[in-house]
Amino acid sequence: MIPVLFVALAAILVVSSLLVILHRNPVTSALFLVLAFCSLAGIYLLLRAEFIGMVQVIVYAGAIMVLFLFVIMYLNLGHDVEGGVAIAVRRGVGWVLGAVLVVEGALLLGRGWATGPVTPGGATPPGGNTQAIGLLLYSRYLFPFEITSMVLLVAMVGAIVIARGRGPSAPAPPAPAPPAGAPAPAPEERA
Amino acid sequence: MTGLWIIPALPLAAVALNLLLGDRLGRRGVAWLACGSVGLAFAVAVRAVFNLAQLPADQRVLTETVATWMRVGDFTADFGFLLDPLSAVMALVVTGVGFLIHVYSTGYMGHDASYRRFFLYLNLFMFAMLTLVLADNFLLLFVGWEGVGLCSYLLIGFWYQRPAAAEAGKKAFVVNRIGDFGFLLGMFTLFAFGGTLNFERLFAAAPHVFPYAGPVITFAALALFVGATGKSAQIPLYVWLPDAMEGPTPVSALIHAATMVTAGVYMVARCHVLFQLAPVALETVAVIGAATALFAATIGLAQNDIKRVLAYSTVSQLGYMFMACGVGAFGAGIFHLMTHAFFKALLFLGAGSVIHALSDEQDLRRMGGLAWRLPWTHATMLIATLAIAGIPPFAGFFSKDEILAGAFASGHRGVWLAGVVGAVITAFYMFRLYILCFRGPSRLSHEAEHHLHESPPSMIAPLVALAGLAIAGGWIGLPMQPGGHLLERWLAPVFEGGAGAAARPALARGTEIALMVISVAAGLIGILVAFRVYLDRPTTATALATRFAGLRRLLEHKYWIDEVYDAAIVRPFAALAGWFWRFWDEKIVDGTVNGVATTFEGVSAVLRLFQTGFVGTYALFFTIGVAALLLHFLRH
Amino acid sequence: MIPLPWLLLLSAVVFAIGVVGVLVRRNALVIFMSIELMLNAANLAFVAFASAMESLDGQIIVFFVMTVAAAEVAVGLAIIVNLFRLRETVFVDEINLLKG
Amino acid sequence: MIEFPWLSWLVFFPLAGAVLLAFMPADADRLIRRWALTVAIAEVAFSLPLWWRLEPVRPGWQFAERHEWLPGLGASYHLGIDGISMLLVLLTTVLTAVAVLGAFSAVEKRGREFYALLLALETGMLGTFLSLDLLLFYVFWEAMLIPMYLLIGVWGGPRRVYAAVKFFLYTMAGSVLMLVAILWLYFHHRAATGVASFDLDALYALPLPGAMQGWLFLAFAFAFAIKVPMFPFHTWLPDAHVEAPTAGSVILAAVLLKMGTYGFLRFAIPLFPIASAHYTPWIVALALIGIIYGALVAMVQPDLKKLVAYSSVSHLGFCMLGLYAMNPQGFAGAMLQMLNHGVSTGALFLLVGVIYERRHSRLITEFGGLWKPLPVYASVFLVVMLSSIGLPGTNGFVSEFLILLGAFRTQPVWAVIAASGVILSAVYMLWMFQRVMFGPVTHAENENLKDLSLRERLVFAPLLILIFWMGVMPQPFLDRVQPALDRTLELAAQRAELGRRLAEFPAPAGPAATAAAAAVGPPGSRP
Amino acid sequence: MIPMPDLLPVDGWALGAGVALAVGAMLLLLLEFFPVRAGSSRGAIVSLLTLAVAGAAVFHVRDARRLLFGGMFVHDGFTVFFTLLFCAIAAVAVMLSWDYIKRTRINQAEYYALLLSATLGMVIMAASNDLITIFLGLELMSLALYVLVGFRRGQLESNEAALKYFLLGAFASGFLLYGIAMLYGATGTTGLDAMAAFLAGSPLTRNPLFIAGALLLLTGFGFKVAAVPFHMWTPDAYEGAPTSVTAFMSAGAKAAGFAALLRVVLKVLAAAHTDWAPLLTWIAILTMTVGNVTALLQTNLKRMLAYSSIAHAGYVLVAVVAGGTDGASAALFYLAVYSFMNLGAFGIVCLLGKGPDERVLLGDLAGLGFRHPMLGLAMTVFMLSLGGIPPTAGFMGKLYVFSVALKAGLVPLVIVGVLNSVVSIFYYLRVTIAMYMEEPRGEPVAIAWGAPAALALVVTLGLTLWWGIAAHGLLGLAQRSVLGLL
Repeated sequence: MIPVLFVALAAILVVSSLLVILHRNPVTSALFLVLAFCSLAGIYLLLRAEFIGMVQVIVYAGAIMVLFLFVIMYLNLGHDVEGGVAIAVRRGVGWVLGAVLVVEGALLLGRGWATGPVTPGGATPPGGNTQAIGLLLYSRYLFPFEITSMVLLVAMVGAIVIARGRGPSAPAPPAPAPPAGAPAPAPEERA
Repeated sequence: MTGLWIIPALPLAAVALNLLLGDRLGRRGVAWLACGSVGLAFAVAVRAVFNLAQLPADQRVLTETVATWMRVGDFTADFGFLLDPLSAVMALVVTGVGFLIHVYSTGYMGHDASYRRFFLYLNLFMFAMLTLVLADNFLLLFVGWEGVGLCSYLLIGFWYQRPAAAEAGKKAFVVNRIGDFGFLLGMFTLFAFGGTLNFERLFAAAPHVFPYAGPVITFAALALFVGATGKSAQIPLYVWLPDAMEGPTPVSALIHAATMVTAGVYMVARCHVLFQLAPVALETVAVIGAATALFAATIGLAQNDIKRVLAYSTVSQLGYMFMACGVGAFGAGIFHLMTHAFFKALLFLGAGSVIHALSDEQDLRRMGGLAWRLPWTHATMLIATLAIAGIPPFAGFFSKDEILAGAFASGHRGVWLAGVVGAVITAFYMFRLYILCFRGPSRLSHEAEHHLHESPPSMIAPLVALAGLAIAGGWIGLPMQPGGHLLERWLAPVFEGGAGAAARPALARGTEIALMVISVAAGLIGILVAFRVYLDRPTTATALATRFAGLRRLLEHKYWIDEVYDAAIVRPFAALAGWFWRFWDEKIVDGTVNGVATTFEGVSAVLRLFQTGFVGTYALFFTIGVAALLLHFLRH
Repeated sequence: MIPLPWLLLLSAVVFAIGVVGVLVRRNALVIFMSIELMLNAANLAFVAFASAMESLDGQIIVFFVMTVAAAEVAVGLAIIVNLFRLRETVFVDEINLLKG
Repeated sequence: MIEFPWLSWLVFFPLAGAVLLAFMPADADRLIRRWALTVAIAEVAFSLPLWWRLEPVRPGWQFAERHEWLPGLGASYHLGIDGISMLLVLLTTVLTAVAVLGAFSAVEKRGREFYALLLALETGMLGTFLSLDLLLFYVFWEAMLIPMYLLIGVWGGPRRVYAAVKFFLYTMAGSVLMLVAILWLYFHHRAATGVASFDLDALYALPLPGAMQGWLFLAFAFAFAIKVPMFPFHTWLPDAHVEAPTAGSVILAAVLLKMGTYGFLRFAIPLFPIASAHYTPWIVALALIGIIYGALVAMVQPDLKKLVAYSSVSHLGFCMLGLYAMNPQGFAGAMLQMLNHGVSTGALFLLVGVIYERRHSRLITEFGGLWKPLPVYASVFLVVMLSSIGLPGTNGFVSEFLILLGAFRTQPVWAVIAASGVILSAVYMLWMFQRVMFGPVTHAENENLKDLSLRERLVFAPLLILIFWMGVMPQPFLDRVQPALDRTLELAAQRAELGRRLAEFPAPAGPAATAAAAAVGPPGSRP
Repeated sequence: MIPMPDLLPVDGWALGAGVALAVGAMLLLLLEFFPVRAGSSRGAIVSLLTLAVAGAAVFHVRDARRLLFGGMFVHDGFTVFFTLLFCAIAAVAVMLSWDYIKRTRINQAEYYALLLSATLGMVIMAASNDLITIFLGLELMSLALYVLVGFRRGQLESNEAALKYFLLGAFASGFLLYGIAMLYGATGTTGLDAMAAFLAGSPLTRNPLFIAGALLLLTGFGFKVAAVPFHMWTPDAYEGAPTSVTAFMSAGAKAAGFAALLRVVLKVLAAAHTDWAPLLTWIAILTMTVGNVTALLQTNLKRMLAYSSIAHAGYVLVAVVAGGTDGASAALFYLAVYSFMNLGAFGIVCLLGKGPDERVLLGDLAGLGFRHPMLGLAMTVFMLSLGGIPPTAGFMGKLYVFSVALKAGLVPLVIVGVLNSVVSIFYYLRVTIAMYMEEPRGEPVAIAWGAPAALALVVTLGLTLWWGIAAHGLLGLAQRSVLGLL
């Protein structure tokens, strides 16, 4: 059962991923990305990583993709116009490189590999996956957890700084660069 | 202390004073300083020679080491002076003739703006020349050797505003340098194998160090002789001397007739020990000398510039001296050197007097009939001409006869014959000069006629003095005395040490007389023909000239030797130099250097093309990088 | 259990698709989405390894990665929005003021 | 009692002077000039007692100073002097003073910076000659490039930037490989003895097998050959000289080029005697080519400075020949040639500078008949020229003679070829002199040129004195330098012997040696 | 349940830097509740104080060795060295920003908050002993930098730079993360010590998972330090960013990248050094050569310095290739030296910027050397130092790097390196040519000398010269700092 499910989910994942990068319409791409994330969440569940599966749905498929869609809508983007020799060349090279990477990875792994040590039962602790993760997060992973908070803070601040409306320092978009001989900033601003 | 150093120091002091006091000296002061220093040097030299003569014959060597010049490892060179009979003769000739010419110059250069500079150079020359003759080692000799070359350069180019003079000065220096190249190599060889450059020590050691006729000594002797050919204007390096006539005439007299050009002869004579160890070299000296004597004489036949005729005659006479040395008659060579100094200086000074009188006219074709209008000059010139033609009892006869006798005696019949023929030609062209200048109708330009005047006493007095010497100077070499003549005996201590000295065969008295007759006859024939051609039937000259037009042109153009040298050496070198610079240096060597820079800039420009500004490109290269790294590990 | 190689292969394929997406697309937003695909491929690998080794560490790492991804998205989208405001384009091949 | 750090004082006094200069008002021209001259002359005064105080015969370094510098690396601040460096130090101080005085009227703008750089350059040069620690030597060697580069680049002629950059890059390209060799030597020393040291004495004491010397020598030789400069690494020189301001040319010719030959004498030959001997034919061949080639190319130069520059190539070829004669005469000759070339070529550049100031041209064709308006100038020029072509009685003769003599004793053919350079030097110099000084005045503007001023006469006076002094009485110089030269020869011979013995009975190679041996080859080639 | 280890007082100091930086950043944001006038320097002052406190805290316990948070955070000489370095870099950057951001009208509290956050990210990268925290630290730093690069959001160049930096940075993060995943798979851990212990006990260095993982990890770090071929973002991002940010990131981000790279390489890859050395050798060669050669023809000063910073990454990589404590200490030494000379150079560019795009072309420098002698002198020293000419710190840095490489037997690499430094001299000289050898065009530019910027230049100049003459202090520090690492 599980393998069948896995194959199905994997197929959805691969196909939707492909469509993300193939489809001309960014909105469609985004929706396929949501699909891909959801199928990934399914795979996580199959791998008995319930917590991660849930978070995947909530954070990724939910929050992140909503943000994407919001931006796409906000920018009111239509179909990507993709034509011309340069793009064709780039596309060809891109696909070839992607194939090369996969083949190389496969060849490398085909040489026989091993994973690290197995800690029997480590993944199925008493009290369930989520509780165990919670405990770990606040004990062993306290330090990265704290860093994460800073990361989020920075992202927040950064997003606001960059995307906030026209502040005093933002010239009217898409204003051409002022002429070279523009007057120097007012003296009091130069301190 | 023998005080030998004072002799060269005197003119040097004059140079220094001249430089220090500058124009404050005034003309008279300059003249007094210059002549006085040389006169004093002469006096000191006479005293020194007198002292030398006091010594027993086999100890007649005065040496004095003033200071060590340089001492590096086993190499030492001193400021050391040596007075032996040979250098005594030279010192006396140099200071004596030099003094006369200094006196003469006070008159001759009387109106020149650079009066002071002239005497500065002249005194400097005296210093160098005296250093040359009094040096007790090769290196100090070389100092004088190059020093006289320098002064020669400066004095030839004295009238520097004349391009020809400047050119001639440079030519003289460069050709001399070629000779010096040989001299240097000779010195190196001698030191490398002989271990010293000191004359006495080297000559004493030479027979033990250098195997007779061995390659080393042959090389050394030949190399030294190359130096001599440069300084003494022998084939193939004689070309500078005729051009050197661009200098003021007293200079020609002093440097390019009496003293400097004989330095080569002196050097060969000084090194007779070495040359006698190298028969091949000695033979070369003889052959080159004979060839030059004959060759230069033929050129002298067709020259119209009075000084150039004299210059070629100098070359020719120097050839005689080398001829003497080459056949082992070193004493005869020195003898001729001395007499030649007298009569050739006289000839030049006389010519100078003529030129002076004719307002700087030097072309024989525009002279003539001056005999009675410049009586003193004429008389003295005639004496000198007779002397060079080898007519007894004038000085030249004795010395030239001795050379020819020496050549004959040593079995060099070819050399002897060349000498005789040369004597005929010499007599002919010298009298051609005499006739064209002093006899026959006047061909003077109106201008020259107008200013014509006999020279001032300061010029005439040296002429007279030299005329006296040109007559009597040879008498110390009166032949057929037991044990050699006076000069021979005087020089004997120097020359008898050599390996070849003993081998010199004595001539039977009859042969000697016969040779003498031949020699005199040669001179007379030349004179008579000259009179016949140029005075009695002036048309003959033109007739001959048209008849042998090709030969005449050949001689007039000096066998085109200058042109040959120019085409064979000067031009190829200049072309090579230009090619080195324009092509090799700029294109290849520097081109490579700049090419490296250009290559880098080209690569830079290409690399910049990759930096397209597109994120896609950057990601592409990123991915290619990753793929390449993976590939690297796949391969291993 | 799902064999680890299958999972790894899947992860690799998704990663490669993400890479290809970055390389072939010109829309900055789609490129960004492709990058998200790459991150998810990595996440899949983490979870797969964690599952194979019966360890929880991998899952926790995924949690952190998601946080980071969210943060990146915030900043990235802000930049893209600003880009669009300034130039009215999100096509990266129209943006090369800076080059050479 | 603490010895007064005389050498450090010597090295850094000009730098201090330069720093003070930098604080002077930029427009106080007189003050700046006077101060610069005072510093330069004071430096001469400080260095002059070395002439007497140095005991030539005493082995080892004198007035040595040694302090830890980078203890972690084993580099020390080690200064010391022997006869060789003493003469070069004096040459440097005297020529710098002369150059400063000579620049008074030539430098019209930014005089403050000019003199400051000139003095800083002096520090660099003195440091190079006095350093006994290879790292310190290298630091001075490279640091000295900066002021020279700026001197050429800022105050130079129309193509000054090209010339300055070429000078800098060319020299640097050579010296970085020397740095690699220095470091290699350092590690070898550490591996062999366990002591980390850049000290010259320590490295002198370290025997090197012949096989190891090869590329080390080449790296050193390359750096020095560029500086000398030897054919075919010489093309930076004409460019640098032509473009440099007069004082820069003077220092460049007089002192900087000597660093190359000094490097051979102090480092390349004694440190790597076996390789040195092995490459002797090549080096001598290049030196001989340089002698002839430099002279020939000089002959056809239309620009006076370029002519003098190429003549330097020729003269320095003699220097190299003397060194590689490897005998006392050759060494002594080469040493004297360094000084002589410094004096006479320095004077030549000053002379060209004098005329350039008056006419703003250096083209030979622009002149002719200068003797008439400028008799004193012409006379000085004459003397200097004679010194340059090695006329006996002037300094040039002594050194060329000794070099040729030394070369002849080693290999007569060398001397034969080199001596032909003596002819060529006369050709190009006299021809130039003829075209510039003799003949009628061909350009009207040359009629009324001013002859040497008093200041200019003062500039040339010391040089003329040196020309004659070293020509007539070279012995005081020889006495001071010969013991050191002999020791160098001896050292080279000893080290060659030790190296050969080492090759016969190889000691276990140090770790660095094996590692380095393994690493030679393209980095990716190892499995 | 993993018990929390007891925190000792020393740990408080050790963590003090991180805490101070985080608190400082937040404080800056909070202070915005109390508005000040536009030209205020409050942000800068608070930042400086924060950095001072952070530095002082770590300095206070500089000799302590602590392993915290289950071994994820390590306080050792290496950490101390880099923390101090980052604080110093940030402090110099703050001083350079002081007037610059007022002039360019980006004087906002967020600027300094982000700058401190980025510094915090760097500190974390250096102090981390776990791939996850390294990754997080890197992301923290990167996110802050993306924003800082695009801080002049009205400016096309700034935005473009941010976009490129961001897209490529995220792309690289993907590779990095995938690499961490592989390593995790191969060893079952992300902790460096555990990983090293695991590898030591098994012949697994040839494990394809491990190899692929390490390789992708290198790729990610290679991006951060701008190693070829992962360098292409550098010139664009450096050119577009506000110059003060360029200065900061060219020194700080690179040093942080190397800090993480060094820790990983020395701990994890040391056992397989021979496998990796050839690879790194080629990357080093490419990085030096491409960086230097491409810089040759640049006319924009910032862009030129960007390429130069690529080349300098190559020199540090030489030290990394040499490996061992020697290599590490050389890398540390070089990074410190490089940071200050580069900050100085960019600092001068900061001062010279004019026009809306703050662009400084080589031609704009014409005559600068004589109009502003001290500025010219400083720039000359920085350029020569970057070129590795004695007596400057750059020379000592190169000397040390090449000497350890030579000691490790990397003769060809060293030769390539020194030849590269010759090539680099060419474009560094171009700056001096412009300053001293070209006649100025147009009106002389009045340069607004702020005291903070002047102080920053004095500090960087002083250090550049001091370490060029007396490098032993820094040398000893660098050598001691890596002792505990292995």
